[in-house]
Amino acid sequence: MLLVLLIVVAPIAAGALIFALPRNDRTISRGAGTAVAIATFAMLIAARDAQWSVRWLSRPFEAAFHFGTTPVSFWIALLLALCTACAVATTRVARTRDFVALMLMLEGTMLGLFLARDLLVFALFWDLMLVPVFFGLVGWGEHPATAWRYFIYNFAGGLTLLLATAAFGVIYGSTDVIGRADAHLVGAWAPWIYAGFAFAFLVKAPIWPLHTWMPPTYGGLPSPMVSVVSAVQSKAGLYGFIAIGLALLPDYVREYADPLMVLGAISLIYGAVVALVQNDAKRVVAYSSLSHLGLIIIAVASGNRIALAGAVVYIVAHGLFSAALFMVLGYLEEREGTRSLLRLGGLGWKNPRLAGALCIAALAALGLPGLAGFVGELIILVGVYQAGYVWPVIVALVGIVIASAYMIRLYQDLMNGPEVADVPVRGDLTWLEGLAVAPLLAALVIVGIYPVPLLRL
Amino acid sequence: MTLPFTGADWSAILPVSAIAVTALAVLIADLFSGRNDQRYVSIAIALLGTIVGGILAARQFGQHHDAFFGGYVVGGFTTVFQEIIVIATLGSLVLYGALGPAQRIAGMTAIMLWSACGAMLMAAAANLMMIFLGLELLSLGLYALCGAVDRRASRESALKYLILSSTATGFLIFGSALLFGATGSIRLADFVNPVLAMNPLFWLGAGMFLIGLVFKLSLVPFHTWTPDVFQGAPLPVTAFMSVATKAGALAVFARFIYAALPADAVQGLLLPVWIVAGISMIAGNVGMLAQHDLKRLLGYSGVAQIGYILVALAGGTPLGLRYALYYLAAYAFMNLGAFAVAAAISGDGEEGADLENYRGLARRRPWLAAAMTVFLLALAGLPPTAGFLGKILILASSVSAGYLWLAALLIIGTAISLYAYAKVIRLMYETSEGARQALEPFVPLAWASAAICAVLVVAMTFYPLTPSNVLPLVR
Amino acid sequence: MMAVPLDHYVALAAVMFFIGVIGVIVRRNPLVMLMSIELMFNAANLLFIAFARAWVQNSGQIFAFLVITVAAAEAAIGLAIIVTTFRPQKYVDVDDVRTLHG
Amino acid sequence: MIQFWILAVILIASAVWTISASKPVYSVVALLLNFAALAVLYLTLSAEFLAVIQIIVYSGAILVLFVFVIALLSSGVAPFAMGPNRLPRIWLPGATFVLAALGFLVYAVSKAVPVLTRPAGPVGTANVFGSVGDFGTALFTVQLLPFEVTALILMVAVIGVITLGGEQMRDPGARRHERTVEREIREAILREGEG
Amino acid sequence: MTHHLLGVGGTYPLLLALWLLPLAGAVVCWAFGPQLGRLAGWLVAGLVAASFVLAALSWGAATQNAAGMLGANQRLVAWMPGFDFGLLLDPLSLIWTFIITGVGFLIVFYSLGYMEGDGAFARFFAYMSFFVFAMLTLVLSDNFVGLLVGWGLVGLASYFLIGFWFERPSAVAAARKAFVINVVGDAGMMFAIFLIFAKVHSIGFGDAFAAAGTFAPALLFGVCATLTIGAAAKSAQVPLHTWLPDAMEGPTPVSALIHAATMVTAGVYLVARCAPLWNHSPQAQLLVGAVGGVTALIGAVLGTAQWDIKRILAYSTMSQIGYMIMAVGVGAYEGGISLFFTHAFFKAQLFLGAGLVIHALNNEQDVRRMGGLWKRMPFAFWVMLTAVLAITGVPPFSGFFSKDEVIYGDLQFGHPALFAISALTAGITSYYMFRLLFLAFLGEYRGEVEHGHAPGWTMNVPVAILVAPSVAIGGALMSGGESAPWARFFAPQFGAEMAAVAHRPPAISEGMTSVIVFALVIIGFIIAWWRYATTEAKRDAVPRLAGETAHMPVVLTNLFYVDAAIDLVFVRSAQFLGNFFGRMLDPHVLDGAVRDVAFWARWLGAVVRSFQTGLVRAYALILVFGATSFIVYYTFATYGMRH
Repeated sequence: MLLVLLIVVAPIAAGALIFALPRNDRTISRGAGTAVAIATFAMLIAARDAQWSVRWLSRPFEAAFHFGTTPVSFWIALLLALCTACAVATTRVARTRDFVALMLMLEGTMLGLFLARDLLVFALFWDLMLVPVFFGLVGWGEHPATAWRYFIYNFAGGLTLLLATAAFGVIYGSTDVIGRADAHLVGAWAPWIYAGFAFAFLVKAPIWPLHTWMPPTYGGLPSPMVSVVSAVQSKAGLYGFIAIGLALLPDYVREYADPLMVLGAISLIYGAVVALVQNDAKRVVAYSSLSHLGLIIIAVASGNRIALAGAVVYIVAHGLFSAALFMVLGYLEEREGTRSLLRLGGLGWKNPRLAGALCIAALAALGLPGLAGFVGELIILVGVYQAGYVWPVIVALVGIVIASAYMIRLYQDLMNGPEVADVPVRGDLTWLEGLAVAPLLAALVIVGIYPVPLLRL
Repeated sequence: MTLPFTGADWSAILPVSAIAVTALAVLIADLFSGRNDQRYVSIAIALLGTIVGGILAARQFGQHHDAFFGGYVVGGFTTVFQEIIVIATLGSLVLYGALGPAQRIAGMTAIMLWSACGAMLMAAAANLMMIFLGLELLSLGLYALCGAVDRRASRESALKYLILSSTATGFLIFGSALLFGATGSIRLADFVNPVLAMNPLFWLGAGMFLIGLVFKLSLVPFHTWTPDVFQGAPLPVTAFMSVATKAGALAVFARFIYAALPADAVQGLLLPVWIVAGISMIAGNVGMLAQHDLKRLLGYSGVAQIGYILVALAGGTPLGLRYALYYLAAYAFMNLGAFAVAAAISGDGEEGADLENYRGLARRRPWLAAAMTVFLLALAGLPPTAGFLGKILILASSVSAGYLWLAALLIIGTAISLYAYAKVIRLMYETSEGARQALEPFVPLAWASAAICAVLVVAMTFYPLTPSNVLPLVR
Repeated sequence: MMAVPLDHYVALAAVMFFIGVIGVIVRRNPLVMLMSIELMFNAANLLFIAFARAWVQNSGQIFAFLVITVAAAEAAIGLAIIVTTFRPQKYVDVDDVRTLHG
Repeated sequence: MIQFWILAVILIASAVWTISASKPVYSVVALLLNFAALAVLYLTLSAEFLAVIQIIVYSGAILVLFVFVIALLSSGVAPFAMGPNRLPRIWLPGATFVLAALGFLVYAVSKAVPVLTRPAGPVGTANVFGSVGDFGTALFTVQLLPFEVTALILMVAVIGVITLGGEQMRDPGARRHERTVEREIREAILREGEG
Repeated sequence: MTHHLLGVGGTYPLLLALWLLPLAGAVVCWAFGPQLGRLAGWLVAGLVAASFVLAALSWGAATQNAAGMLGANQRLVAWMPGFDFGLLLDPLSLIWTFIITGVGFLIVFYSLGYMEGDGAFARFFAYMSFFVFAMLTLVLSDNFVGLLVGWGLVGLASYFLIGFWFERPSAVAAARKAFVINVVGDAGMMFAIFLIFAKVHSIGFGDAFAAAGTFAPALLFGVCATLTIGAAAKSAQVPLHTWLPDAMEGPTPVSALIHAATMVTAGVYLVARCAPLWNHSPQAQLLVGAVGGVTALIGAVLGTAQWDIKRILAYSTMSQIGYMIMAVGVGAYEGGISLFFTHAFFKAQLFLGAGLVIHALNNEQDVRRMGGLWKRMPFAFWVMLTAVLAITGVPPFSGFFSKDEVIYGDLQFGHPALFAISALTAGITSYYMFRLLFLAFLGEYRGEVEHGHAPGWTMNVPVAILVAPSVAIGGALMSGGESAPWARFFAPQFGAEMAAVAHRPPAISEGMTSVIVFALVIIGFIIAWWRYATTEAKRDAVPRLAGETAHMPVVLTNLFYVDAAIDLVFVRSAQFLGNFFGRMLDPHVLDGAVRDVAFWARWLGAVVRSFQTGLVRAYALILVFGATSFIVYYTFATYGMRH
């Protein structure tokens, strides 16, 4: 079904076309970008079970441009389309046209990644999706070193992924394997192949100690892009673990579950305690991501079905709330010119909508029961415990407690307390901004109450 | 006395002859054309003749004939390499426009065509004599081309290239002599003899022969000339050299290892080459790190890229050759494209390759910057370019051949290279104040070349042409 | 007939080649460097001719003939390059030619 | 046998003289001697034609070209004085290694020669082997293509020299001025003691 | 058996409405607060009252015992196998629902006056309404996860309301503390859920309780212990009690509703709800009983050293909840619940009375700056007096009956040590409550406020209504032992368990314990009188109080160092780690190599560049070096081939 291909190609093509608009255009590109993202959302729903495939290579191994969602990637792709639509709608950066084009290309490349049913296509889009972010960091970032760090770390991961993909293809004979139940690889090479994949995935997630690219990247990117990157791009690694690690190399995920779990647990606590003392609002969220993704890694490592179901919910939940958090923090930064927790305070009085949006997102992030984050955490840990891992559960619970501390601190330091005199308060969320954040928040509530579709793996 | 050759022999050398004659036509036409239009007349004739040569060469694809007693082998292998050389020639000829109006280019054009003939002869050569002559025809032309422009750097590059290349050629001839001494024959086909695998003279001869080749391939430590010559030589010449020389030398190398080596000797004989290929992948990419001149940077880049290609050959598997060819073709397009952009930027050809000129290019000439980005991404091996697929194929080949350490070095080298390429990309998209404001002139030929190369570099990813019947024709 | 053993010729050629290589790396006068390269070529030629005699194969002689021809062409181009490079210079010294480096 | 040793000594001595002569003209003379001795050696190896060619082409044409260039360069600039030696001292050990290894190479190559298995072909041809007739037949039949390619090579040499020299011959006025400026700059740089 | 609106056969159709009405109020107030104005308060009050009415109507459905299932069920949603959500209204949740909606309504009504003129009037009622909804979720849930959802949401509501005046840094800090400590409890409960789910593959109460007997003792103890963490955090039990006194930063009605009557008793509810689990684990019972007893004592002791009227009440709350926890812990469920029931009334009354005082004195809360108020506000005095009599357990006030049941329960279920603690605590309670009363209402006024706010009728009426139950409800419901209405009401729910664990009759009879406790209460009263209400004491009140402040034992002023210990062990160490990781490890170690990537690139590049000297001889040398390396290799590689 060609629609599937269109889902991938349309955003990229649209991104290229947007360059044809006048250089200083803002509204048309923003509107068109949002429309395209919404269209991909609709197309995704329409093409949920569809697939599209055409042969690419037949030697040294079979490869195909094979696209189609898997039960897991469907939700991540929907999340991506939603986040992109929301983020693009309120983009207000310099050179808006170029930025929106980049955002669409980012969406397209990531859709390609998540819709890929072929390992080689997966690897292709894996590297490809770095490029828009690199340009985002170059063109709009805060510090040049950030772009390097992002690129070098992720590209290093991309290279091991490449090597592993090549080795997989050579040994298995085909890379057209994602989403196929019968494709397992075993043998002397398989652990090394798994190691190559795992390194890439761990960098991307990121997981301690490969995470140091992430805080500056999340801090430096303009918030529309970082909301998409943190919400979806970081999930590529986790999706990789689920769709490649567990599906194609299950023996080795199981065999090396303990180290993975240790890394996940370290990330979980490490991210949490560092988030506790960060004074840059975006960095708080960045380190909280490290912590949250550590939990998902624990879920993946446990290999338990319930934990995996929970991981899918949490992947979506984390995407929703981190996107919402970064968007709201972005609005805040646009208004106040700073995002330092030390300089801001007391914004809640004059900006109830801003405060409310931040509040819901932060509560979801700290796992408040009734919101999506809680569902994910709970089901993951139920599964992990059921799989017989006790200490990771305890670590995760400690992490949840610390999460409540840093998220509450984030919210309170910005919104509560006496108003700070030297930072001007420049108005509450506009209706457009509210409209842009609302779907994310609504989704958080809906998933928090009724996660059933996400749990059907 | 009747000549012992049939029509098939003569038609075998038709493509090369066509291009050689075109060179004469360029020189003759130059005598009759005025001062203002001479460059376009030269380029037009040369392009036309090269295209004809390319078409003639393409018609030989699928044939197989050992012409001139094995001196000139017609076949798929030859054709693919010759086509790549033709493409390199075309891609370089169009850049002559960038040399500035004062330069008389007829002589240069003719010499480049003859050099191309030399490279094509190397691609077809199946005896030591033809290899040597092809190499010398190519090299002599390049000595002259490097120094053809009245600039210090140009003269200097010619001198360095002359001395170093001649030294290396000395090794090659000495090696050829030893091979001849060990076998009593100059035909590569006669080398496939198990007895020779145990002959030390053969090994030494092959070793010294390979020294001459790896010099042309500019692998570390035989690469020292590359950056200097790339930087100093006129831009079209650098472009030509970066692809055609390497294609020719690679053809010889591939034919040597696939068709000439006794099977038992392959592993041990070629080990030094794989080692220097491995070193090249690291050192070449490291060398790019702190460069300020695009041509020089691409010189180092080429050192590493050839290393990648050799990794594909390392297994000695039939598929490895195909992947090497694929990557070579891709490399041809990305390199020619990059040089086309460089030509469009430097305009009058006066030291225009300084990377400072690329600062903020995306604001002034977004399409040029986009094309350059594609080429740099391809060189770095990032999708959606042929460089990405090429690397995958090379990795697959080396993994299946068991040369995992080469694959690992390739990965490390690529990681290093990324920084250097990304630095240029970042420079182009930077928005700082220091960037120059003047708009680069519109150079139709260079732009067209860049556009075609960019499209091809991307298209090759999705529609990879790996000719399936190359290998049977090597022997 | 072969009164002189073949390895004598080989050794002689190798020594000449060796001297040629030394000449290239120790001399700073480009003309002498070029002459050293000619020495290397001639060493190879000697080898070709000796082997041709040993194998009774005239392709070795023809190879040597072609090497001589090519050496002539190369000398012509090389000398032209040296002239154009060094005529503006004060010294005929390859160490003086080093604007391209790094 | 005895003539081989005499020739070998002459060859090596003249080769050493070539690379060690203080003036290029001496090098040319040494090289001439070398080539002459080689020609004699070729005669002993049944390569009469090549011996002739060696004298005519090498000694007669190439070396004359060298002498001509020496004269050309001497007329314009300071005669063959050297600038400062810029090769860093760190290269000394490297060069020592290379020399040692090259000596090793000589040893290795000469020791590598195996007992040749003579081809079974008619030895009788040895009588004419190397003669002009034998040589010419081969050159114009079996090896015709290489011979034709040399034509291209010579053509490239001719056009290449023209191309290399062409720029200098045009517009001498500007050229001279340029050269003056450049020389002044270079001398200033040399006075500073660095390049 | 006919189906009708009030539901029979295990259903109650209005249950959803009962549960969701307050949520609707919250949403409406939150969304349209500014437009609604004062109406917001009335709306919430009305909705809560409607909930109360629905709760009352559910009596029949909740108490029926149809087909072996007690109460009324309502299925909601199923996430996945084992994750079935639903509502359950049985006698236990009905009692809580009554208090939540009933007392809740009174307090919301009271707030109409108390919050008059506040800038965020509607927001306050949104939060209150949300709290009621959350608390109903907690008590109506028929499974552990639903319970946990309610548990978390009441924590959130409590957080919002403690930090309601969020321009005050102290309120912000108190809210943060309350929230984080409550999350600790949530985490404990989550762990319990994991244990249970791994065992029974279901989150439903019914499945878990039915299988309680099959749990291994250690596992069951683990479940109960982790549930205890949840209960302790929510009910301010030692050592997770420190948030409760700070929580008094919230408006007084909030303190009355959430931090006295309802939310903090969730721990009691939890233990009572999980009675089948505890009944199978004597160690767990002992644990919970001990936690409750210690908390009761510590709360009471700390209550004697406070000067802030609300903090005294907060420690009193903590102490009283300690009683309840202890009671339900040891197995005296009826007793614990009865104390919860009566405590809800008299503690709400105390807080609302204190609220009258605070309101009247322009937010003055320090009892040292009160005094003689009975003349200025006699209504408040009488309200407070009856409530104090109730809390100290003076017969025939309601507290007497419930406290009697609790204290006697300790003996009945075989915990004499706990009996001793609770009896002693009763005496201390008497001391600090009368101290509060005497300091605030007797003697001369020691403050500066001459004309404070006069409370309106909306504030007085609810307080007056509360007097009735706090005076009489104990006698009405709980007197009469086994045949009391209270005992009969809970018989279907706890009767079996009580009979099962009931030990032989204790050495001291129930009447005797009452006498002992009452004697201790009298002693407490006398000490309080002697210290604060004699003529000299009243005359020299100002210097004596200053002296008492100065000579307060350091341990008490530092609240037994619990706060400091938590701060040091958890907060400081986490911050230290965070700083170490974030400012040392991350940038300087983990990121070290990449941090200076430009530097390394230049350095590496320079290494290669150093070979490119530009000297052709050097190049030739390198070339020949490579060539000789090749040849050396080939020589050695062919060494074995020589003849």
